[in-house]
Amino acid sequence: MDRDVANSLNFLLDKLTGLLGRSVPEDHVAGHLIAAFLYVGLLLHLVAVSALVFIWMERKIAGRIQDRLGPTRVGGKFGWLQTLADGLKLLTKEDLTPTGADLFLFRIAPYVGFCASLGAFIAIPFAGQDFPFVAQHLNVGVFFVLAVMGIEVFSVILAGYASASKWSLFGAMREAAQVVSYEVPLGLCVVVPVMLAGSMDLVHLGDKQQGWFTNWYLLHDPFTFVIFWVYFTCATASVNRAPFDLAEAESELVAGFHTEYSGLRWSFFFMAEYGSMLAVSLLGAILFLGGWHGPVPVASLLGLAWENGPVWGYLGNLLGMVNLLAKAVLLVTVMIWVRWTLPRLRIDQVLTTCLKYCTPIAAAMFLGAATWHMAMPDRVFAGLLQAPEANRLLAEPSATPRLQKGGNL
Amino acid sequence: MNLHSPATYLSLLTFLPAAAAVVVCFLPKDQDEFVKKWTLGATVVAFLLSLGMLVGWPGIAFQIGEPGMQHVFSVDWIPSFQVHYMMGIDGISLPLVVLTTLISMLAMGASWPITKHVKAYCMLFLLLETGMIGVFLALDFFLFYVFWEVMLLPMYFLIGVWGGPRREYAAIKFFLFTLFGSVLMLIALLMLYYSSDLRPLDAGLLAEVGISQTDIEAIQAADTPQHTFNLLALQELGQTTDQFKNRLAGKTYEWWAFLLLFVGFVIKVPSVPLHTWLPDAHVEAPTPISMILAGILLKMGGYGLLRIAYPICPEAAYDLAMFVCTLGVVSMVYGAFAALAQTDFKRLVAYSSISHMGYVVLGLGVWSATAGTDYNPDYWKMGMNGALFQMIAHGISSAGMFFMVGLLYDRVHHRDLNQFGGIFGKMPLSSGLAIGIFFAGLGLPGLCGFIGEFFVVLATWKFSIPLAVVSAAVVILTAGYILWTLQRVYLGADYTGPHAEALTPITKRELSIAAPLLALALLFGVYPRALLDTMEPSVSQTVERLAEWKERDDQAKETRQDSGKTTRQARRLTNHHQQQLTTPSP
Amino acid sequence: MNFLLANLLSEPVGVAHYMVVGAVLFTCGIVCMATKRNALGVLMGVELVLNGANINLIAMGSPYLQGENATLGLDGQLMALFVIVLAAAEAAVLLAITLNFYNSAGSVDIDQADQLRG
Amino acid sequence: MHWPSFFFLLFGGFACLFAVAVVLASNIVRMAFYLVLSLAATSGLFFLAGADFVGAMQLMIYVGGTMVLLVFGVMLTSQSPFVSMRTSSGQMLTALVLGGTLLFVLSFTAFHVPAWQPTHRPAVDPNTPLLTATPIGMALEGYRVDQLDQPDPRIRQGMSGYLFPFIIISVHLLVVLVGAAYLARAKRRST
Amino acid sequence: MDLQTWLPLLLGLAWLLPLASFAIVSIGGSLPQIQGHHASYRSQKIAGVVASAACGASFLLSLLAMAIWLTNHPLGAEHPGGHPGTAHAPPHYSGDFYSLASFGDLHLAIGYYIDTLTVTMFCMVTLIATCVHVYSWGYMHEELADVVDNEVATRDGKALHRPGRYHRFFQYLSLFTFSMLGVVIAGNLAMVFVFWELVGICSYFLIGFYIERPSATNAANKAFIVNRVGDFGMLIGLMTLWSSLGTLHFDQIFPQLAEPASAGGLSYPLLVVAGIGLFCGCIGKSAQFPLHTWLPDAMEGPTPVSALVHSATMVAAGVYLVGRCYPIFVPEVLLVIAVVGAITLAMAATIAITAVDIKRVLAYSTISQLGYMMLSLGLGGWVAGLFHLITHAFFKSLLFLCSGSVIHAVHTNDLREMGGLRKKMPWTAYTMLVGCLAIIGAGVPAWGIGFSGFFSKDAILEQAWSFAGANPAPVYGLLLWVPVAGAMLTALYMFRLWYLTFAGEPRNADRYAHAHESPLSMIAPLVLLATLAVSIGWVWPFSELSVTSLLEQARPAGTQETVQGEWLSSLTIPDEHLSHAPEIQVPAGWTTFSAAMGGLLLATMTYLWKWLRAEEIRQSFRPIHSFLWNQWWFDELYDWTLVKPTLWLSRFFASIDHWLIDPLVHGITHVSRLVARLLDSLLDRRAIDGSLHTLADQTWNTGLSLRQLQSGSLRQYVLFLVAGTLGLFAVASLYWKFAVAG
Repeated sequence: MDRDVANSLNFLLDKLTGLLGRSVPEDHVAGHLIAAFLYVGLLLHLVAVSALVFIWMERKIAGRIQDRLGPTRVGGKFGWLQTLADGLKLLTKEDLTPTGADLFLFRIAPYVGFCASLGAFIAIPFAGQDFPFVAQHLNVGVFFVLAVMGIEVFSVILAGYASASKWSLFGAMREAAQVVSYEVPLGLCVVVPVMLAGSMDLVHLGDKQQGWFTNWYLLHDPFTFVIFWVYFTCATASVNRAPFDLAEAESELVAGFHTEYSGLRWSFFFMAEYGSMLAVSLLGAILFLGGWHGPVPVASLLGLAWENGPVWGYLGNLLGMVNLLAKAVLLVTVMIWVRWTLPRLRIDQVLTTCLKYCTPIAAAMFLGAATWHMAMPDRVFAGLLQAPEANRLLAEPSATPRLQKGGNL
Repeated sequence: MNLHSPATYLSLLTFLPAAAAVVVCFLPKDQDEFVKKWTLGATVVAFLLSLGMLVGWPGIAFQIGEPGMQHVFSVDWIPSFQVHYMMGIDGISLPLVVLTTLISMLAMGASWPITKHVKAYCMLFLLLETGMIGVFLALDFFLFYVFWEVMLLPMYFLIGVWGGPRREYAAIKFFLFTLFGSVLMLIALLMLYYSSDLRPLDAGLLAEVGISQTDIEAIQAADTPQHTFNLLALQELGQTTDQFKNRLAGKTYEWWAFLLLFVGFVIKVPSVPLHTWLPDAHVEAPTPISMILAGILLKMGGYGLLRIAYPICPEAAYDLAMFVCTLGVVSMVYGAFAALAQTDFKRLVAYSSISHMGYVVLGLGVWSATAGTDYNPDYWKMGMNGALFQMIAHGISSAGMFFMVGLLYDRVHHRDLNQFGGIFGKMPLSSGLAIGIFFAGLGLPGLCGFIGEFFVVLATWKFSIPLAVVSAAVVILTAGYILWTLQRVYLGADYTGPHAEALTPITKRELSIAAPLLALALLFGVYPRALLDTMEPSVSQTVERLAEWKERDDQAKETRQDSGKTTRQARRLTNHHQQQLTTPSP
Repeated sequence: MNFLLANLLSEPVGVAHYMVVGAVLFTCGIVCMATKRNALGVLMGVELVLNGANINLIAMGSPYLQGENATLGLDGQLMALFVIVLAAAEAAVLLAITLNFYNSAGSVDIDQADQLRG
Repeated sequence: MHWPSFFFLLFGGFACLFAVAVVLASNIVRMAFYLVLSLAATSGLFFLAGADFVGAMQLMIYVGGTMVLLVFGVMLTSQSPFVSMRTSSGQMLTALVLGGTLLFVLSFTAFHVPAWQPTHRPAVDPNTPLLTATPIGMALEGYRVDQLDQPDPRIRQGMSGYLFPFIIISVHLLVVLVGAAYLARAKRRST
Repeated sequence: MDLQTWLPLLLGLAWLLPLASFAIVSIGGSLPQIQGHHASYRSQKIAGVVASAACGASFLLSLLAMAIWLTNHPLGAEHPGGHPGTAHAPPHYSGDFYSLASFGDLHLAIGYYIDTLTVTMFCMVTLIATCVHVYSWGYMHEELADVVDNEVATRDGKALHRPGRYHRFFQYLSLFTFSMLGVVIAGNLAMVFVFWELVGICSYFLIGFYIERPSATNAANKAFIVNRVGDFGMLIGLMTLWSSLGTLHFDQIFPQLAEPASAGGLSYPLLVVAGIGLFCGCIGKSAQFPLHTWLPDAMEGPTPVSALVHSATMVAAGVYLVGRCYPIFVPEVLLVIAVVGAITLAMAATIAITAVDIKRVLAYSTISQLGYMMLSLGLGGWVAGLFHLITHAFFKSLLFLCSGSVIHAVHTNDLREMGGLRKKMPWTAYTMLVGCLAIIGAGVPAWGIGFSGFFSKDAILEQAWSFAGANPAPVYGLLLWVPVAGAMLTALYMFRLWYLTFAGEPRNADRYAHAHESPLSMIAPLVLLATLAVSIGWVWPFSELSVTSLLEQARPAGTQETVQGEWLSSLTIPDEHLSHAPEIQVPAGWTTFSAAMGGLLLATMTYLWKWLRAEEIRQSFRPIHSFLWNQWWFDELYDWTLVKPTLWLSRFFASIDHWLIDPLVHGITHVSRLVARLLDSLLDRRAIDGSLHTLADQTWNTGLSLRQLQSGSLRQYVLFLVAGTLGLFAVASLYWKFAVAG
């Protein structure tokens, strides 16, 4: 698809330069470059703006939960420009580096985290169907997203180590232990929808749940229902959100791994954190909540489908994107809600939760879901309904790609 | 007295020093300085006289490019034995004569530090010069022998009286060795004399070898063998007749005569293993005598070989060519090695002379004109010219070397190489000259030593590859001992031996002796034609004649082997021979 | 000797080029193993070596780089997968050994682990 | 401009660069960091060679898992955060020389096998995406969907599958994990 | 214009001008000594100017000759090498100045043989000589007045005071320039030999310029004598040619060589002997293995001398002669040349790594680079080898002059006492950096941009590559990989030198404090040479003019074909033009590049970043280090195998009389008693008893020594693994080559 985008861009360029008497071939570099920058720009904005919004949301929700108002002044009524103002303040803040720090690692750590967080978005689709909204359509998308997000922990460890501060180091160690542990149940949870869909392609995964909410994997069977919550728990833990935010436990470790950071670098950690939140939420939404297919298939009901022409299809995709983002924001909101509701766990409790509860539960659910799926391959909504025709079509063996023969899906 | 007649001129040249010596007898006893000056004057005149031939004194002008004997004259001396007072010059003898007078002059200049019995010294010195010049000019074997002996005695006394601490030993050693050589030569002389018979030679040829018309008639009329001491005639007989082919103990007379002559001359050269007199003589002799000894006396051996042994006894020379060359190479190697081990400066130079004279013997012997090379004499010419050139060059360089040694010895009275060092700082100019002269000895291109060595070595390959390789290797040893010596004597920080205060800079007298030697070394090194033009025709003629003899000889042997059958080879040879004959002969 | 290295940017690369990268990684790994005294450094060396090998496997299996029937096919990737998994296992064991060694020797300097020397 | 070559140079260059950096670095954490970068670049090479799944695995297991384990080890084992153990330069030089020779031999060999040289007509056009995840999954279960057109029936029917190795590896992994956990369990030092 | 008249005239004049200057200076310098005093300050100054002016005028004349040549022989117009099979000689003019001697058909003369190579060499030699002359104004400045030589103590223990010898220095330089030009212009091999010796003696004088220093005089002697060893071989070569062909004139030799032996040519064995013989001379002069030992010692001479004589010109004369006599060499001889070159370059490079004397490092680097040239010529790379000669002349003289500038500033040669001088003497430092980059062949293979050394070294490596391709036997492959390894070592030792001198912190504060930048007369030649070191390999803009195209024009007949050995029929010397093919050029270029970068990296790691510590490396490789430190023990080896035996032999010869007189019978009894005793101890005690003991002991010791291998060090085991792998690879590939592939 990106090739199509690039070709279209080249077509445009060709028209533009045609005015100057030049021509641009269809497969020119320029189109690819522009497309790439376009994607990255869009994703960057998504992450940055969502971070802005989420921080504001967090403060407002926290305020409400704690019977406060939260920010009210900046930017008018709801203080909705508060985060921007904070950002400006951070930009102008002095950039401190502690004595004895490993400067190179210290400086690079926040960017590693942010890059990992942003990198995950490359493979996350925002709408599917014939022309999915995705920067890079990978057939191992789920895997890729998880893998890239796994790198994020690196920034925390590097930051903790390079700060030459024991608080930071403790925070980093905790983070390492926690994230590595939680990757196990998280992976198990993710495998279930993959198994159900028979693909690791996120676009495919999302499109397998098209139609009504009954087709969501959340409601596929009891096991998937349980496993979604396990997933959500683990996802919260893996992005270091409270109650699993041991790495920056203020009460014990000052500010954990980012104790020594200030200014722009510090804000990058936060961008990364909120970016990751959004990423895991998006992933959860795609895997379990039907992705861009709503509880009610508004788009198809309105006829916004590719069969009816590209414009309608595109509009339908836009609608799907809004749908997906809404679900993701909902999940983020839940995370914020949880944070301000539950107290922070101790590190041993965190690990206990992971290894003694989440992992066995996820494993059991995986077994259950597999059995269920084997018993009722074409049933959805706890086996009550027949899977829609379209979904079954997607699972046809004839659609299995012919490896290495240049076949395309 | 007609100085334009060869007889007068050459006799004057020869006997002027002797005459001066007679005058010295009558000079006052306490006028040492005057005696020296007189002697020097005599040597200068002799030198000028010898130059006179070169610069074209009317009647006696030397024709450059003319290969044959010039200005030959012959006077009856002892008629009963056909001994003639016969002299002449050619390209071989002239350079040696000039060298003799030059070195004598310079050696006399170097004799100033002599203070003991100056009169006697000067007399003997002049007598010596007469003997040397005579040897080079004599064309009668007997006369040659007489001059040879005349030269011997003064030398004996000059070493034995004016020499160093072991002078008697050295003088007697020198005398015995040389006398032994003379005796051998005498035997050969008699052998040849009594085998010779002039009758087979036709009148023209007899006239050509300097026999007077009356004698020719007498010879042709005689019915008994007509013996002769005439060197030119003996050469002719040796090359064209079978007169010396009588057998003695399985070998021909010629063979024995050559051997005797060779040993006699080679003692003078000297070659290993008959060399041991030389280091001792040199070490003990005073500086000027060393100069003469090395500069001229050693050349007589080579001259004798070239003038007498080879042309008269070609067959034996051919048979023994390998022996001769091997001896030359052995001398070169032996001398060089021995020089390397010396700690006495003068002894080192003496051994270097042995090594350098080895080139002469080698160069003479490289008989490459054989059937295998189509009797092409070119390479042998090169070798022999190289040998003669080497004689002259060595005359210049070794005289210079001994002079430089003497110059130091006069100041510090020792010659121990290990006690020298740093002379350059004290005597820069003399050190510079010394280094130049030693480099001439080393065979550095651009200086005279190189040319002779180079010619000889290049010519050797054609004769024998192993000998060529060994002789080429000697350049390494030569460089080794000369440079090492220079380093030990002239270079270095400081002179540590005795009499350091006596190391005064070179005087003008010394400079005027050393500088001409270096200049000549440079001249002959840069422009060897200056010498070669004079000597090359004569030497080449000698070689060509020998090559022709060889060709004739082979042809004769072949015809003996299969008479009646003319092979293609023989026909070609005949043609070649005819071509040779048609070339105008002198 | 068929060298076609002419211009790397305008010509396609071949398996050989991947192999050179693999070789560099491999060599770095070897050098790492041979020079690091820290046991963890050695471990990293091992990882590099395995990765170098993996690159070769992947490259030989890649249909982008070679003509029809010349590639290792999917087997390359499968073997690479096994290597990765085994590397993870090996890393776990090595870390455990290192910890154990640290507990007994108080250091992770493998030069001190020479109790079995001859 | 040939893009695959460009990206190859980019990733390959990074992989080599950081691999060298691992060797050159003396600080263990930095080494680990460079190693991660090198491995990440390697995974880029895997993607480039059409091995998406392995590339993702590489990122996941090595970069995510192994590295965290490593850093974990660093934290636990070094007495102070900045400990570095110097090797004597002599040994270093020996290693470098031997390594250099090895590198030379390997590269030399790589360029001397005709089959490994660049080709303008690859089996699959580099612009065509390959879908490998499913076939790999199938192969691990013993089915070679990529070998369906093999003439040899034994191969076609799964003799080239990897089910058995997969099982062995799985068991091995389990054993290793148990073993590692046992080995690494906390012990009080006797003194 | 009549080239036959003008070229000999111009070049002859250019050749004789330095001789005139020598005569003027030497006689003028000696005149006051007759009066017993020394040359005055002013007259010495004038001597310097006269010598330099003569040299400069020579350069201008050479340039003029070059211009005339180029107008008459436009480059590219005639490419004798362009058409394989046509064996006509390149354009040349030959004749005699005067005859030395002639015997029948044999002629020896002082003559000339002028072709493009001659003219190019003239320009190069005179230019460098002029630079060195000018440089010496500053460098030898101290010699103008009385000198205190601190390195020499007189008898009373004080430092030596002596009058200055400024004019002597210039006198020798002039003589040298004359002699060197004589070698170049020579029209026959005899004349080459003459000037060959003369440059040798100039080198002797210049090495021993500080005649008071024993080390200097020893070095001078060594230089000359070792060269004589080579000349011995050369003489043999001359004899072979002379005896077989009857001439040594180049223009007569070359056509005759093409003829079969029956028609006046040489038989094959003689050709081999002649070739090897001539090459022996070149071995000596160009300091190739095994006669290289003199060159490092020759560094005792003043540095300008090292720059001119012992790097740029004289030592390159050997290479020049090989190039000049190229048609004489048959493939087997070329192989010998190549092998000697390869051994030399590797050996010298290894020694240079450990040397601490700045000039010795450069000396060994010179030897190594000369090895490259020889290798190239031996492998058929005629243009490549001579091209490297030209480029090397510029950058190596630059390097030496820079080192001279450093020595001038810090008054020591010892690298260990330098460091950090970059700040004090920037001009020297950066011109030297240029030289270093040039010698390691810095450049970008893909773009074809680089310093001069880049082009020439690449050309050599390409030829080596081509050769290795043409001769697949693995042994021949060494001739490719040795120079590649050499390229790495070159970068290593050159940058070691640079870093130790200019980078880092000063290691001797005192010397550092007194260091200063050199005067203009020294800097100006440096800058000029640096410019040339960068650019001499380039093509002149908007024309075909480049050193390579000049050399291409001079390419001798017969070198443009691939030739097979007659004895070694498997030996192929490939046509040089084949090496320009991209499939050779590109990999060869990159291989060289990476080798050089590897060496550079290693040097940087060790001496700049201090990541590797030199001291520790020394400790761990003590045997290797001491092996290299002692220069492979060549001096000791020669001392024991050649010098000492020669002296023993000489003593034996000298005492042969006494030896003969020794009572023989006494000797015999002695000998028989000795034999009896020997038999007793040898047979009974040693052989029978001893063998049993030895067996037991050896078993025990073997066990013990094998135990050492089991060091318990994991890292060592890894190294063993790698070494084992490499060994296996070598064995396997050899097995493949010999047993399987046949």
